[in-house]
Amino acid sequence: MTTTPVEASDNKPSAPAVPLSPTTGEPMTVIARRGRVGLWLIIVMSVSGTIALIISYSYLWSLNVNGGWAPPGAKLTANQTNDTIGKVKGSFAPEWPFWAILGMLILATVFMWWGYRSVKRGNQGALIAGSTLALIMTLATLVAQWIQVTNFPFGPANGAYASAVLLLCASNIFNLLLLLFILTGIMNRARKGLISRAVSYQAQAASYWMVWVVIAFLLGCLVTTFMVESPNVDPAIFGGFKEQ
Amino acid sequence: MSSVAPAHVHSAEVPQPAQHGKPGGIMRRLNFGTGLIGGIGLAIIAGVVTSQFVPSGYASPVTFAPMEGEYVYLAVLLGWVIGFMAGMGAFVGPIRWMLGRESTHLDAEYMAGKDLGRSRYWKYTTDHKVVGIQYLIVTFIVFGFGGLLAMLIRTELGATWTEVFSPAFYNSIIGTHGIAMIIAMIIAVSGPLGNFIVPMMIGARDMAYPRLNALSIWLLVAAVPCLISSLFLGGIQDGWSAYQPLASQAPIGMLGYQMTIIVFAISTGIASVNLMTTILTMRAKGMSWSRTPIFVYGIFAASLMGLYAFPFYQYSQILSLSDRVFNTSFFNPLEGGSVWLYENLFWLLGHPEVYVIIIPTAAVLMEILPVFMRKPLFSFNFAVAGIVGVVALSGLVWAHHMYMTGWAPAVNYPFMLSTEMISIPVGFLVLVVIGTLWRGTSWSRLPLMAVYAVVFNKMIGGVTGIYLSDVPADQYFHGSMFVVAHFHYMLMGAGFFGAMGGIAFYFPKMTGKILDERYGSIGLWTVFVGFQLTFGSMFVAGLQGQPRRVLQFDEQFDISNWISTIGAYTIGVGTLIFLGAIIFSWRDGPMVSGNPWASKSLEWQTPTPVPLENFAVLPVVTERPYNYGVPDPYDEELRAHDGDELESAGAR
Amino acid sequence: MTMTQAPQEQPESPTNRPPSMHRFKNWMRRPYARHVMIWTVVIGFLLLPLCWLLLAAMNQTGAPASEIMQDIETTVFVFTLVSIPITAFVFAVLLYSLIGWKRISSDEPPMQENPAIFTNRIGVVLWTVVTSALAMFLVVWGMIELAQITANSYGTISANEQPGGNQSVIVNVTGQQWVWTFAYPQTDGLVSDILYLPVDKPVYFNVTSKDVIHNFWAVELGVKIDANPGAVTTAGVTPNKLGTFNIRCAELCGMHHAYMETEVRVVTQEQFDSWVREMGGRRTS
Amino acid sequence: MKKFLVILATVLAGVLVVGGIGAVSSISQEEPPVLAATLDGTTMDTPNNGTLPHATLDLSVYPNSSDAVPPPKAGPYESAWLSGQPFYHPSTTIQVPANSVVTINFTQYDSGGQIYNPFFAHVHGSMDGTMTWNGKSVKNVKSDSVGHTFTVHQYPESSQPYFFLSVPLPMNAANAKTDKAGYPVDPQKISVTFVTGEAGTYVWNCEFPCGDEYQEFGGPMQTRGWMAGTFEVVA
Repeated sequence: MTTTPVEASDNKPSAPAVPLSPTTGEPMTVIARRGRVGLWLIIVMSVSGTIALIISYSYLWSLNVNGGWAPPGAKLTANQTNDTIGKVKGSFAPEWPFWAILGMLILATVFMWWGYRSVKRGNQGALIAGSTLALIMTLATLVAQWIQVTNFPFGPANGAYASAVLLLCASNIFNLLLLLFILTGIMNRARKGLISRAVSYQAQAASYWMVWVVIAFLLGCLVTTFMVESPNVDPAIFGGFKEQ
Repeated sequence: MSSVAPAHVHSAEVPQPAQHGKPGGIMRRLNFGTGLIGGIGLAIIAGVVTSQFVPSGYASPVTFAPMEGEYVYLAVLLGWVIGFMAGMGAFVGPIRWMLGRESTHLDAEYMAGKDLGRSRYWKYTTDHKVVGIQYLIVTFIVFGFGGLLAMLIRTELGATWTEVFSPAFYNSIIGTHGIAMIIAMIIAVSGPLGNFIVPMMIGARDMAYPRLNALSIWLLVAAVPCLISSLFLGGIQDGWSAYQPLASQAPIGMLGYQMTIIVFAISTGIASVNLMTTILTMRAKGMSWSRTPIFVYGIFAASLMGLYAFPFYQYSQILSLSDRVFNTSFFNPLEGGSVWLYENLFWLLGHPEVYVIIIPTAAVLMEILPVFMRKPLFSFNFAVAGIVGVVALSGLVWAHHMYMTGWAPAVNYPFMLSTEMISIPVGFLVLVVIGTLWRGTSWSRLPLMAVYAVVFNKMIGGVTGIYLSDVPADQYFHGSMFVVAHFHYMLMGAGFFGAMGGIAFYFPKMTGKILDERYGSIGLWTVFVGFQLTFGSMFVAGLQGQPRRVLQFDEQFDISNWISTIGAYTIGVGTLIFLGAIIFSWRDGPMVSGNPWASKSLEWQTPTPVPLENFAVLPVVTERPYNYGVPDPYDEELRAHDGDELESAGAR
Repeated sequence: MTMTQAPQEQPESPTNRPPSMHRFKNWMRRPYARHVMIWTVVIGFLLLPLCWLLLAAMNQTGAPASEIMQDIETTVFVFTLVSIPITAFVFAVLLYSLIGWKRISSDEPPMQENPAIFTNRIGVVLWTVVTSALAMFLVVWGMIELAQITANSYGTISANEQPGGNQSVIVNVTGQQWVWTFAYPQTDGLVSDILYLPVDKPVYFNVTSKDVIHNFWAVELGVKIDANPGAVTTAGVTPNKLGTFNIRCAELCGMHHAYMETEVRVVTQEQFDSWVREMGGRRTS
Repeated sequence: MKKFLVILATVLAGVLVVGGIGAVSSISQEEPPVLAATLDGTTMDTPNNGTLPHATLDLSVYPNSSDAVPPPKAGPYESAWLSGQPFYHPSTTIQVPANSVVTINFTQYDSGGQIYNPFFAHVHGSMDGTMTWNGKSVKNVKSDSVGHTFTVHQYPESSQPYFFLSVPLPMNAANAKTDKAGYPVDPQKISVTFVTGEAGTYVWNCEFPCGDEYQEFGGPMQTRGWMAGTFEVVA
């Protein structure tokens, strides 16, 4: 493969119509394209993880091994071979908090999108306002999520449903913490003018990422709303055989 | 920020943000030493604090297990990872970004290790060449660790008359050997060569995300001690697959495994994103997909598979961890958990991961072949088609590891179909190799010899693979030594030999020295002979019906196990010879020119040692790769189809 | 395989294009083509004994002792036979490129360049067709054999519709760290640590585990199924050979996994009945 | 020449490292000392093997170690997290003479409960299918009142005779009167008599869930020297 010494176009000393990256000297458009590709790939990775969670939830829901899906208070079909667990409280979690949390996150996403849209039209202040509002809203969502987790009518040791729901909430909390970090960064950079009409790809990336997080939350809401009672009413009994 | 003088980057005037302090800022003070201090310090603090909070002798209400050790070990592991990364300076970049402080060109140059000499290998360096070397060293370490355990395993199995180790310890060394070797083989090619070579191969100055590049390698470094430490705390007594619920019976060493996998999965995911973005967006001008070398395709495919597959593995371990620590019941059948859930999650990674290992190796071989045969790669499109086919099918075959679990007997039919379909794209790759060998005068150097070894092993591994892909035959072979022999032929026979070839091939570019031909070859062929002995006779043991992961067995298996052990020791010696050759050549081998193999591809056009940003001027690609060779003389004779002069010409 | 060096770069006029058979003859005139073909045949015949050696290794301890094991062995035999040609050809090319075509071992890069064969339509198509055909054959064969084995092992019959009574034996296999126990529900709760089976009579296994995953492997009978906690898996077999065979655990199950072995004793119906009577005093429950 | 030396040094270093680590880890985890059944000179008639010499062996099961009863030393690290777990005393590496009648006297100090598999609440493989529990001869104990079991099973060598022995050791009541070390003052005394065949090596373990982790089958249940060991029949 031969190489001809031609000055490649990505670093012509031309007048920077688009600003250049201070570190590598490439035009910000190139950096932005790179950033978009990377964002999509990271979203692919996150999708895989979320799917793993959803698979776990629905698989356990469909099997109801040893009748252990439902929290004890909700339904006592199983022959509880292991009574060492203190099963004091127990029932399925109410659905509405999931949707409420989803709604709050959607609101935050809308704020962020509004900021991004307006900075593309050159309205720097709107981006600062939007990202700040989104940040506050995300914080509120985190608090709400925490309240929900602490008020579940079951503990982690109360069967498969409890485990699956709690882990969904844990991944939500992780996502929200990540969002807090991202939005703080966006807010600061917007204030410093590092995100401007010319260079707005980071705001764009944050907005798209928030959309994906909303979708992840939505998946959680769907399974926790429409997959509650296990369809398997005659589950396998641990360690024993059916009567012939 | 226009007040600051603009920097000149590749003859471009670049306005700079304000420079805070010296270039690099706090990174000037951080290196591996501070990483160790931070890691160990935070680990100790976390451990002590946790042991204060947990009431001594506190046992889990569910399993009666004494939980203090678990909590302390978990805290220590977390403290180690976080503290180490903090000490390395992994959090400096993100925090700067969050505070909105742009780094300048000088910062970037410092981070890339400009004029830092040797010490840049011990820092959070963003230069892809440094990261490549670091990956190489880590690969050696992990591989050596796994190999050591392999020797112990074969010692136990060779001493058929006694138990050299206690059964529990034996189980823990097979598990640790398994996962250590899997990690080593996953990074063996994609790590060193993927990071060092790929950017040069596509004519880029660095990776797309240099900081993420450094993050991936140092996360890997942080993961290794977690794995090794587990061996001293009861170990991984469950095989590398750590099937639940057996894994939840293991001692606290299990936490080390789970933490290793969680961290390693993050590291691999980041590296995959980085490599894929680099390949997608930073190929040189004129390097269309048809002009992209096959190795780039291989790395891209491996990264893609790692990207979508590793999260499943990671989550399987996260669920196990929460089962262990928080008494959740994902895998505890008493409380509604399912063992099949773990198997599915695990093998959703488990099979793509095999191709994550094999595809880059095969791609390296296809890079090596044309150079040493002085011949174009035979049917480039078929090579690409093969890789694409493997990637497409890799996600659809996981359940062939679960034929005998009875989780859904009906799906054995479709999974048998998809699994045996994979032999077609793999066959493409074989065709490309033998087509390139066809009518070539081979320049017999070490890398090419590795190619022969790999193709031989891969044929055996592939053919035995079709027995296992077939449910009726698998009903006998599943869980027997036959399986062990098969995947060693695939992963080690292709992965390890391919890595040897690839490292020998790129050694001049990476170190400026040439790998000693004589002793390198001796090492390679010693390993090859030992390999055939070890795993050839392991096939026999499997056919006779020896289950895997046993330390005592009927004496009908004795002979084949003795042969295996002798072969394993041979492999060990051969590997050490190869390692010795590397050490010697690296320290004081002869210097060589930038392109000792007279290769035509882009990475060899750079000077050696490679300057900081590879290319002063970015190259423009005007040809397809592998334009070696001369017009085929036989074409003429075909046109004048006259048989007699063929004899004379045919002798060539 | 990569047959003729067809000049697809500059297509000729159809008039002077030789017929394909003639071109094949031309091609076979080339020494290396002949040699590779000959070597392929030779290596193929050298590999041929494997078909029987594999079975010999599998039959060391008295297999096959059932229809299922017979099917398995047939499959192994056929797969070996089918995969020999391709393997032999690849090995032949490897060997010939090491020995047959010229080999240079200078330290300097060789100046001599080789024919630039970028691709070869006929060879590629031929290879694809052959390998795909082989793969297809293997799939079809596997499907048929699998269906047959499923039928022979009564895999489709779930635990509660297995025929009890006299025409079959039902065995509830319990895997447990690290002992197998076999319960005979037809015999009023008789449980044993050794599996006794009457010859030539359908046997239905219901397999489960009391703790971790085990794998119930009756080696010479060709029965293998996981014993999963919290699930009952079914298998079956009709032993057709008297004798004592091995039962092993084929899934790592903890410290004494290696020692989780027992025997299956296939006896005549009379011996089986008398064994049941003799064990009658050893009732559980 | 220098090349060769470097290579040689590498190989030797590697071999030394592997050998050293192997040796250390092998020595550091040898089995507990052998506990052999002593022939007491008497003979005993057996139903189908005629008259054979008779040997006896004493084993105790303690719920936890104390000053009076030191914990077993097994492996380099086990005892760290197995303290407070039940174990067989004085050793788990058991040797009995071949072709003889062996009587093992168990003293069981531990409490107990429900066993998973009632099969192991029965005596298997003893001379007449019974054992002696506090003086009276029984075939089984209630499956909800088992303390431990002593279950010897096959070693994967087809050349040696099949051997299976399982003895349930009944539990002490939770409210049993205990001495100052915390052990019941009148523990359960079980003795079982069985006939050994030709020489062979076997393993034994407890089948009652008395460990920790999942199904209480981790910890001591999976550690030689505590609730599992080897059982050798020597000629």
